[in-house]
Amino acid sequence: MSISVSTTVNGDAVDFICNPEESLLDALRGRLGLTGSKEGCGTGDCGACSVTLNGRLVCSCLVLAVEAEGAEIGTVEGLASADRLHPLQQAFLDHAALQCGVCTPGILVAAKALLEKNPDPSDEDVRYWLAGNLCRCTGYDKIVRAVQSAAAQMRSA
Amino acid sequence: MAFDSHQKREFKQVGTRPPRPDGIDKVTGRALYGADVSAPGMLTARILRSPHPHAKIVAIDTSEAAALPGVKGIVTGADFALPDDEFFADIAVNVMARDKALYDGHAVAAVAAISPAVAAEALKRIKVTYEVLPHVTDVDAAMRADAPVVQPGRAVETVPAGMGANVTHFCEFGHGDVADGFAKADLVVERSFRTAATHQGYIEPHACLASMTADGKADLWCCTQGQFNVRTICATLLGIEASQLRVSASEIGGGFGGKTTVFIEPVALALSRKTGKPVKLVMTRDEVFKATGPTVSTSIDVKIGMTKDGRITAGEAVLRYSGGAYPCGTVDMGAQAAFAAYDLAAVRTTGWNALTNRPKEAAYRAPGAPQAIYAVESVVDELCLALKLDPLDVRIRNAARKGTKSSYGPTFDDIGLLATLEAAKAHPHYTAPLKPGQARGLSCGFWFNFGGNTCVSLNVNTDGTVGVTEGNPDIGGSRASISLMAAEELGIEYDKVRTIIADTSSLGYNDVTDGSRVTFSVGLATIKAARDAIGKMCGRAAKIWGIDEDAVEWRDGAAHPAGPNAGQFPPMTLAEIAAVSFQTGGPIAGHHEVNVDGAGVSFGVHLVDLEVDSETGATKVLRYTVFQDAGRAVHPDYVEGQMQGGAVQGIGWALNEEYIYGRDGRLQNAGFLDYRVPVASDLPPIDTVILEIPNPGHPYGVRGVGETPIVPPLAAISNAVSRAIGVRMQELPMSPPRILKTIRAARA
Amino acid sequence: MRYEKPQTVAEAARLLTAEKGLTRILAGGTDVLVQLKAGMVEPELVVDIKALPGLRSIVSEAGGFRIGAAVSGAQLGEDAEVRALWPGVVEATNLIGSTQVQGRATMAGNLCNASPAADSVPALVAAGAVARIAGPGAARDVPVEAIPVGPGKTALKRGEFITSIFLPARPARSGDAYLRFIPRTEMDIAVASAAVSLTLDEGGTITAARVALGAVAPTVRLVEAAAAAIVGTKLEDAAVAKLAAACSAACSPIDDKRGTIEFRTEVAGVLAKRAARIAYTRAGGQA
Amino acid sequence: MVKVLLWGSMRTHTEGRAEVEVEARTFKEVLDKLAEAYPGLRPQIERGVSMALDGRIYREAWFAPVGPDSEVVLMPYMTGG
Repeated sequence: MSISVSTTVNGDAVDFICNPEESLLDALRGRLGLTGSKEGCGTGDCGACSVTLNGRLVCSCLVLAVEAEGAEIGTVEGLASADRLHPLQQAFLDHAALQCGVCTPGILVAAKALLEKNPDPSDEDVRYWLAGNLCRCTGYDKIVRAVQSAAAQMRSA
Repeated sequence: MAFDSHQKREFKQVGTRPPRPDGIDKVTGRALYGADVSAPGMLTARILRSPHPHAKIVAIDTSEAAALPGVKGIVTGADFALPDDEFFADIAVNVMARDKALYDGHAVAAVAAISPAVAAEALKRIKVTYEVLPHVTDVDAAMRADAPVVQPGRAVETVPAGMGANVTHFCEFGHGDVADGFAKADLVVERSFRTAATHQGYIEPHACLASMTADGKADLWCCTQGQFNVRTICATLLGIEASQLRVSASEIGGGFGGKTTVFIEPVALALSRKTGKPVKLVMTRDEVFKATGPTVSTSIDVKIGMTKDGRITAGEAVLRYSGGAYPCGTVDMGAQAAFAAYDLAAVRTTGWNALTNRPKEAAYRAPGAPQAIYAVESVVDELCLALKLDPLDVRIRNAARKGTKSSYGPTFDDIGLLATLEAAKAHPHYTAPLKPGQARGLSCGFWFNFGGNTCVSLNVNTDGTVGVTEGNPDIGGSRASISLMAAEELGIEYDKVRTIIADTSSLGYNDVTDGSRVTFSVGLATIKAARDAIGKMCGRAAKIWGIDEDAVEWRDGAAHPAGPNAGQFPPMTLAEIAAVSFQTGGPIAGHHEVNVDGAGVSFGVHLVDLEVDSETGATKVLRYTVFQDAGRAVHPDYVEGQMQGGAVQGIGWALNEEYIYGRDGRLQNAGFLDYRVPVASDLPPIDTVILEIPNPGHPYGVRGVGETPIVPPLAAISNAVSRAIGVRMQELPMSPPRILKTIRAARA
Repeated sequence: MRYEKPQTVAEAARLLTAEKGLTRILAGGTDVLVQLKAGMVEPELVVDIKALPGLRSIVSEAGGFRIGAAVSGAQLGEDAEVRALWPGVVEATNLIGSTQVQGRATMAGNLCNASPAADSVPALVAAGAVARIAGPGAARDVPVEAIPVGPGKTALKRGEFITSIFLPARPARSGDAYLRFIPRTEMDIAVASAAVSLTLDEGGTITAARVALGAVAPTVRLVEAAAAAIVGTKLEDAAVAKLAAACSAACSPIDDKRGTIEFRTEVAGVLAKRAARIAYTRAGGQA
Repeated sequence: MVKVLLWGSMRTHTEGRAEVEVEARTFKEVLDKLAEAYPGLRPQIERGVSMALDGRIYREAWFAPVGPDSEVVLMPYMTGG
């Protein structure tokens, strides 16, 4: 049985058809072609599929696609404007805060949600907030530095 | 040879930290990984896996699954060639079981269907009749004569007669008279250790998209550390010619050695061949844990003798590794690496591999070395404690250096161990005060590093920019390093160079991205390809100027007339030469193809401070510093990144990561919830100190850096924990229940 | 599988009752979706209760708070008043999963998942929280400790579901705390856990206490002997030792991939001891 | 003649000797002569061996020149991660 869903992704109204079993991640990637959100586990343990749902940070693998009806969804594809990277994206490049890069979209979405809630986090705040985003390449050091650098820049902007 | 070797020079680009060329794609979500592409008319495949650790496959009935609407094709082991060569045959049988399932999760059949839901439903309708066999998952148990036999007749000729049927491999290394050495010692300590199998834990599960047409032409997109190796294996397993199979490497979401072989690619190709449609196959995380390659699990005995003043008189180690259900030579590398940090008159290591009902081992960052060095460094630490000696002084005293006959045979050339140890000693971390309950641990680490087959093309564009085409997937920023070396050699700006990774039809063979080889080997080939292009550009300038080619030299990105008779001409830049290349003979390119040797070995030293909660056994890592010789840090950010990432993987290995098998032989923790890789809040900052002791075998002095950092953390953490609780830990991981039990046992 | 998002409690109850096959309630979904993904459950019907009136709100009631069944951990954590009254309950709920999971996971879902290791449940039990259950019949209120009856099993009848959890008012000089043990700092399931809620008199003597343990028995366990060990004391070392011993004695855990019987039994006592000290301090006592 | 140092477990096939001498000028000749003189080594050589020549490790280079004064150490063929 297919269900039609009308939703908003990164500010754009979109419609898709899905099965009731499908996750929001499946719909973003498979139905809408937004493959920036990654599936690392499918069980909410890695954070690679992080998106915002009505402003809350969630794992899109733990949301049913049908729950997107009428919702506002934010993904990594919505972070940059046409000509400008989000300060977090720029900071990740400047601080070499990514190696393989597959966890990066989820971490950027999560970090953005953090800075909206807490513009001046401690390193510990950053580390606990991002504990649900596994990164196997960097050891997190450069990620924490990049988030702090972006936070400082955003505070002074 | 002199031209190839390291020469002192001033670098303009190498050593800087420009943004990586693939960075924007990766921070915007545009970069395409294994599971991110689709094809029109594509089918979805799923694999059926054995729930038994060891079972005879009596029959597979696929008729009910085949009858399900939407199912387009089913394959089993019978659909794959069984190559004569054992290396390929083992991969073939691992990709799809034949007569026996050898571990929990072993693939037995696969389905391609019109949707994931139909494929999943079809799997339930495949009826496999198993005859369950006794199983063995522990390496020591597997070595016994009465152990269930995983595969008979797999021992190599070096295995002495009379060993258990699961013993496949034996090796021995060393020199000198160890008995005599132990007799000279004031104290001899002998201990046994165990380490659990761990997984690379890359965040991206294996994924591929295969498309094969009726005339045998095939395209494969997959996440891999080596597209050429995938081509070789898949062509062999499917019985097709290499030229007909084009493999493109996607962006890769981590590998660490685990993506140096194939698991699903031949299955997707076989299903595509059978159905005539593109087939996408993506592993679930559960499948990644159950059916890809973790490390060996080990059991190790170490005996070391030391004099009162800290001189090691002899060292001996017996390593028992299991690489799962297939023969595995990883213990060779462990046995060679175990004592590599020491200058020893007498050393002997012996290694064994035994088959167990576990998945086939795959390489993981310095395969075999972390376990062996953990055991050796633990005993060295215990000797230092017992003899009241400073552990860094003892390592400095016994450090291997230039001219040392290594524990694995060859004599060391310039190596950076001593400098690394001295840097650790001079660092404020080493003398920082510790609070009550805190302890400091340290360990040396070593890895060989490799070179290998490498092929690079470098095209000079008419607008003065340069394209570098290489064949090694970029896992940790290597495109940036390669671009830096091309720019350095050519004398142009970094952002004038774009490095891309070619598919298997667009470039000659390149070995897998492994052995810390890419910055070293691909860098070397890039430098030489640049020199090839420079030679051609000098030739064009000579023609334009009407002088001998020999009278032109390349300096600062331009051809200059050189020598007394060259004449007076203003230099011609690369852009100027490129602009008229059509008029002076045609496009300009440089190439280099080589099987690179001369990768310099790499040493590291790690320092850690931690505290243990004596009521719960929980360990908190407080401070961590990595010291490592990089030869030459081409892009220091990514060198640091390797050092930090490797250290954290090692911390995970030391504290929490492990394959847990139940009595039923099934993997208990096939997910990131219970296979516990470190999370951000578990860790302090990881500080790094890069040393640069040039590798004599590389034009810029580069050494591989990727693998060594995972080696020291196991012992560094174990030594610190042991000092904190006052009892020697002898098993990894040092999970809280294990630490608490050790504390309780010592108090009782 | 069918998905329904009813607008009234009655409609939800009707849908759930009418379905002959397996049903699942969807609020935060952080357990249900994992089970779906693993093929552990294949429900015929999933009823999303997030649109039901009041399910996403926190309302003051009789000096306490009524927490809607679809209130996420993140929403609860942002409520300063609840945090002030029941800090232990809020910190326990906020320990469930990652930040992302907090964006969705609910206390009611944590309770109905009926895992012995659920983080919020010991704290709710210690707090004397009461679940309000809707269903085909009249709504009924049940103490939270009566909801889980075994791993994965609840006392809810066919067609019933929780609509809210009530956190009661409490006397002055009260405090609660929850601690769990996990091998990492985040992202794990509790290996053992303990919640303590207590009230002091003006002199700092404990007049009432509730102690609950998680992950050491088939269900979360309310340990009356542990409470008895500290009531009438000022949480002196001897009382704390008795508390820990009573907790350890109340454990009947299993050996599994997360911990051993021995470890869980010992650490449950350690956690109860530490949680009691925090609760005591929060209640205004001088520990 | 070139002195070739073998690793321990190869000695079973060289009458217990850790160091053997062969007439060879290249890596390939070392391998061929070893296999010829000690047929028991052939399976290992076919599976793959590396050679350390004066401390530098060669994994496959047939034509790497070997002199009478070279330090030649045979090693198992290695792989990395």
